[in-house]
Amino acid sequence: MKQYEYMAKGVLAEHGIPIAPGRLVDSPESASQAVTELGPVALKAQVLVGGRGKAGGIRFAATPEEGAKVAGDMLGMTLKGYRVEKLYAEQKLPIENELYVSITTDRNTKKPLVMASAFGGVEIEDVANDKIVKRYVDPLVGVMPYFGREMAQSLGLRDSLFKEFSDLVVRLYQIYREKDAELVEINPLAVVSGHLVAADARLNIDDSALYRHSELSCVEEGSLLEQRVHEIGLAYVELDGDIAIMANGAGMAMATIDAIEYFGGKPANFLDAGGGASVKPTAEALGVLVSMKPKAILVNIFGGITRCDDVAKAIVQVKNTVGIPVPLVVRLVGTNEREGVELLNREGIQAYSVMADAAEQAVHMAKEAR
Amino acid sequence: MKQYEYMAKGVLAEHGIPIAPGRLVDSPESASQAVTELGPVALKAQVLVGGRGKAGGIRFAATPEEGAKVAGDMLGMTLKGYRVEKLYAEQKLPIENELYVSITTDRNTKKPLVMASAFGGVEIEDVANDKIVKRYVDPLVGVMPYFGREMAQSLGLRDSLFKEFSDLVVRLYQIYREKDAELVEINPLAVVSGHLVAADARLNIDDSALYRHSELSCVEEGSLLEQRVHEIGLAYVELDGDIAIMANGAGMAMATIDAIEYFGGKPANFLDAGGGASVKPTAEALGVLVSMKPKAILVNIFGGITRCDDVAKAIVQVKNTVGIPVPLVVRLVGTNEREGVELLNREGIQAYSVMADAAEQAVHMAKEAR
Amino acid sequence: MAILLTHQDRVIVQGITGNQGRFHTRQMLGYGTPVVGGVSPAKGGTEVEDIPVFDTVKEAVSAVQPTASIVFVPAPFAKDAAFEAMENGIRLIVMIPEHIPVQDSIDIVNRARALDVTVIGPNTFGIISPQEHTKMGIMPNHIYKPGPVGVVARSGTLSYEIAYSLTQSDLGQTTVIGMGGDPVVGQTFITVLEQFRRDPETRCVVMVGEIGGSAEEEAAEYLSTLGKPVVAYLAGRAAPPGKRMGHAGAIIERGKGTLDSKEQALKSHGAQVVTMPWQVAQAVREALSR
Amino acid sequence: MAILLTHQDRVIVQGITGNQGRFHTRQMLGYGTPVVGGVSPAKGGTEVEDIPVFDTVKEAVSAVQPTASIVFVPAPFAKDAAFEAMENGIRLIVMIPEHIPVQDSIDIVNRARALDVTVIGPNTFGIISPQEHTKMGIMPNHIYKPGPVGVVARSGTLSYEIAYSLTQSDLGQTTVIGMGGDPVVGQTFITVLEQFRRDPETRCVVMVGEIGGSAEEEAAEYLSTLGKPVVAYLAGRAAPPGKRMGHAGAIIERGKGTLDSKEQALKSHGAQVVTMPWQVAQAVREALSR
Repeated sequence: MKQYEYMAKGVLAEHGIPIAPGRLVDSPESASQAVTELGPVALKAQVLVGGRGKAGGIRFAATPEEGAKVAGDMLGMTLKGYRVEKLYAEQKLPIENELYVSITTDRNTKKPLVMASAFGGVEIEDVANDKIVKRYVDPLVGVMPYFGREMAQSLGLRDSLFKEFSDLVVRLYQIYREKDAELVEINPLAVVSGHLVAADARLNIDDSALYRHSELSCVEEGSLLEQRVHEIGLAYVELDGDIAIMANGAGMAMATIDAIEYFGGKPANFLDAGGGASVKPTAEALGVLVSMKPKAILVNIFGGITRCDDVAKAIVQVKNTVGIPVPLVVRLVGTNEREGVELLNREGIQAYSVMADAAEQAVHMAKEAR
Repeated sequence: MKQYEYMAKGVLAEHGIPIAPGRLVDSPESASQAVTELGPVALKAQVLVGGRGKAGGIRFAATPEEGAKVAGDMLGMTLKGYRVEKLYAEQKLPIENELYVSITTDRNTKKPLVMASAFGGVEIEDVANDKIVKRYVDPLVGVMPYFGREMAQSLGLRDSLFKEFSDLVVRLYQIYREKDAELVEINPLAVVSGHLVAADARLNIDDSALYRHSELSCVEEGSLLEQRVHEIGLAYVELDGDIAIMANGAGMAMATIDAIEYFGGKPANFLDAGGGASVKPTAEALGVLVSMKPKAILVNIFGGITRCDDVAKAIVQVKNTVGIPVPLVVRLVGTNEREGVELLNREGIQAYSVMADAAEQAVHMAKEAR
Repeated sequence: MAILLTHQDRVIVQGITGNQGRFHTRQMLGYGTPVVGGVSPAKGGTEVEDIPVFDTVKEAVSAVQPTASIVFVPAPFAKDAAFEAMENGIRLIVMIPEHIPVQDSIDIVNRARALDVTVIGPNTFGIISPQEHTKMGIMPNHIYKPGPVGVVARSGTLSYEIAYSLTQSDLGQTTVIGMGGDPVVGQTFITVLEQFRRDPETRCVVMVGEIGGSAEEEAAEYLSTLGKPVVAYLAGRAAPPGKRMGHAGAIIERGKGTLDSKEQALKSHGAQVVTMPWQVAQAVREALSR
Repeated sequence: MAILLTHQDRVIVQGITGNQGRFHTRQMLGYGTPVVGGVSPAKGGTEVEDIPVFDTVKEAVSAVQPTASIVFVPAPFAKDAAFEAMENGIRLIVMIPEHIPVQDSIDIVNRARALDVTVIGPNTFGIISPQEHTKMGIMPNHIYKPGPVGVVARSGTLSYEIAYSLTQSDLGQTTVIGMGGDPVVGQTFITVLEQFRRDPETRCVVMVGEIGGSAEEEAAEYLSTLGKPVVAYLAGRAAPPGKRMGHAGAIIERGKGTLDSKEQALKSHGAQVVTMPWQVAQAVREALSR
């Protein structure tokens, strides 16, 4: 779960990392008021996308009037597909220099990875590798100030910046651990009057750990449909094609999408009905697919823990309640395959046993329906 | 630094360990009020001594009137040398069983040690060794619930007590680490209606770590004189003899006391003037000794980092300001010994070079002064 | 033969009294797995499928001398269970639960390294060695058969699909192992390939990968020293960047973890890369006949 | 010869720019110690006593290849300094500061064990090897001389008193080591005695102990296998229970840590126990002439 900039900065501030004075505004009036109190500000769109600045998501206001006007322009605008609902008004900083620092989890070493660069202010992917200082953390030891000092030295920092940076890395690691962060990033980490200030921040929380972070604000990401499917507990991603897909297991769902494209079709979604799904969630998932009004639906089930007769029951149930007004292709093999196929046949639904055949047929039917 | 029972229980409660409802009372009126609100209570003297119950420091009150009367009796009483200033009024618990659990630091293994017993309610020293379950903690791993379950199993706990105990050990270890505890002890750990409740608690904090625990209440222990000397930054312990002692270094101070007893004298105190003490603290320390009005004073200095001339200057300074109206014996060897001895001789003070001679002389002079 | 898990192992089930634990204990026993005990706090003294249940791993260790443990406890308790197994001397741990916080997995995996413990998962279907009639996991029993193919996968049902197609093509398996779908798991392709290298009966290895991370790229270089043919199939060809495809690990992040870079890396080190799962069996047959 | 510290070591000073660090760097150099560098954050590039100062231990390691470090930083920063040294490959660390929180010492000492690092202290006067003209510590230089006696002490000035009395009796020392006055320190009597056992030039060992803990009792059993005579002097005979005698470790707690049990244990394992510090030299002389 991503956190908005203002939330991320709140967490930084709680952990003693300096941020500029700022506040959330949601109207021209509150923006004007913010300039009155803070002086010249940057008005920053609170959206969960990178490259916000270049896309016009950060503008400046020197006077209350200008604050109201700029806020009026920005609020409600669409930025890379996201509607701007809130702005963060932040005192304008006389930035002398921009650094970068972040902590993520490195999958290969299975360790936390601290990255820093003296060349911040741009996406870290755009920084040359030899300008990035990387250090892995031994999670049984953690991050102590010396770790930060060694990085500060590699960055060429001196004097107060040297010490402030060391201290900051320790605090950043506390956030990473205590908040179960997937990513905590300060970019740019600004130098203002010779001191470090977090000028922008990202904080992404591990979804699996949200249960122990009731203190964090809940941020919904994704389309309304995605949110709805996530609420029923299934993994779902909207794609831009016209063949709706359901499979059991994330790998199978990916492979099914791949198969649709392989035969020249366009998948409408990714939907993992779960590795051992029973009748009810399977029926709910299928209901979602129907509601998308695709050109065809492909259900691809390898019955391992999932029982084929359960899947068949779910299909029959949806057919006989909300109805399935689009071509439906079912591939059904594995546990209780015979019972499942019989159930479907009784309702006039054919079942494939080979994945390739089913995918090809789904693409064929979608083309016919166009 | 020891914490009073009510403070220790406050820390337990903050960490989710069950305690009985209770409050601090310091007058018959507030005790009466407490009984009105809590029902029958135990009134427990808040003093830093063990064996409080046997010494009459815990009494019961069933009615508000009784509460007022008992509190009136207890407040101001002296318990093992400590004046009772405050009582903790705690709802009376129908205790079914008494366990013991504590965490301390084990010096030999250099690890935290968790001890528990199904036979609580008495000092752990009085529990047979085979009735105590001991487990060391790997500090790089910490205490997870399984650790508690393994202890619970060794204690023969079942069902809800099994789970509650496991959980409690985890929380107790959090306290031990987060509060820099030397000792955290729940004794008895009572079973009330089939659930665990901390009926009494001790919490001793590592003095060296107090700087990072501004959240803890400060508790002064020791006599007023001891407190005064501790405030000037020196280690000081009152003893019951009549020969005042100053040495540099804790080991030397102990050895000096031992030497006094060896020659048949009675040391009045332990005073470590520090391994590298300069003129000012040495003079202050000597001033304290003079104020004790002993029969003799022995200053025993091995000048390593400590310079003998600094010590001599301090002695001369005290002699010429507050005065030293009792026999003074000085032993002075090591760094700048010659300069130091000369300074003393000029003031008519003899200096010994052999520790045994000085100690013997101090005992002799104290006997003469009696 | 097999890797990591054989019929000589003695398996305990942590969380044996839960629904999942009970069901899969029955399945594992049915496959022939030597399940010797279960652990479920405060349920010690009972039995599940005639298997004795203990309060703690410690107790199980002294009673039934297990060598391996499969963990079915809910995710919030998984770290505790894994440490309980490790600290009590268990040397092979299969972590079934999904949604274990990544920080917990980091702690588990790094402690396991220090103690030289093999962790499979979390969020895995487990490991099965058909010749040994032994499995620790939630995979269906009937889709495998003994044979010369080693299979290592990141994903569950997809590996079933592929293992079943191998079995139907009469290409049996030495061991099929699921590394798990989480960002941080105990094994890497390299650690598993190294096991397959040392197993004389494994004559060909199938890697089932997917988008996200760089596990496949890291493994590619190792292939040169494997000395056995590798067939790779990777899922997620059609996945858009920035979208998490079910698995917490399956996401193309800012240009990293794309299928293309993975396939290129594997190909350049000699792997036979197929584009669709149903092409795996044929590629394996060709590799074995070479 | 000597134990733990020789003239082959290359010493750095962490906290070299503080008053104590500067003073004792001069003293150590004056004694002949091969001090090769100092560390002081954000003071890198300067010099103290012509010794180069670095920002980090890491930088010092690559510039001057130290083997040992002596730590003079204030107590709240001591854990950080010790870990910095350990994680950068330093294998002998002398921790001078007193008042280091015990939890920090626990972390330092246990991590040191895992990395096979020798920690002396905290709250120690250090270690000195007279024959080697090398010391890491705050002890006065002039009270020692080379010879056959090994000295291990818990307390500083008291060990000076005893070492000086040995020196005045012409009984020189191989190495004098202070374990430190805190409840948790890196060494035990046993670990140090084991070193003295292996040093052929150490012909007699003096133990300077005190009340508190059970370090002496634990060590007693080891004496049987030491193969060298031991003279022990313990301080705190007249100390009352429950009172901390200066050292955080020197306290008789609820019947434990009394002088009597310590002396009994040592005597029963063959140690010559003397009651006053001035009796040590004579006992050593007798032990050596036997």
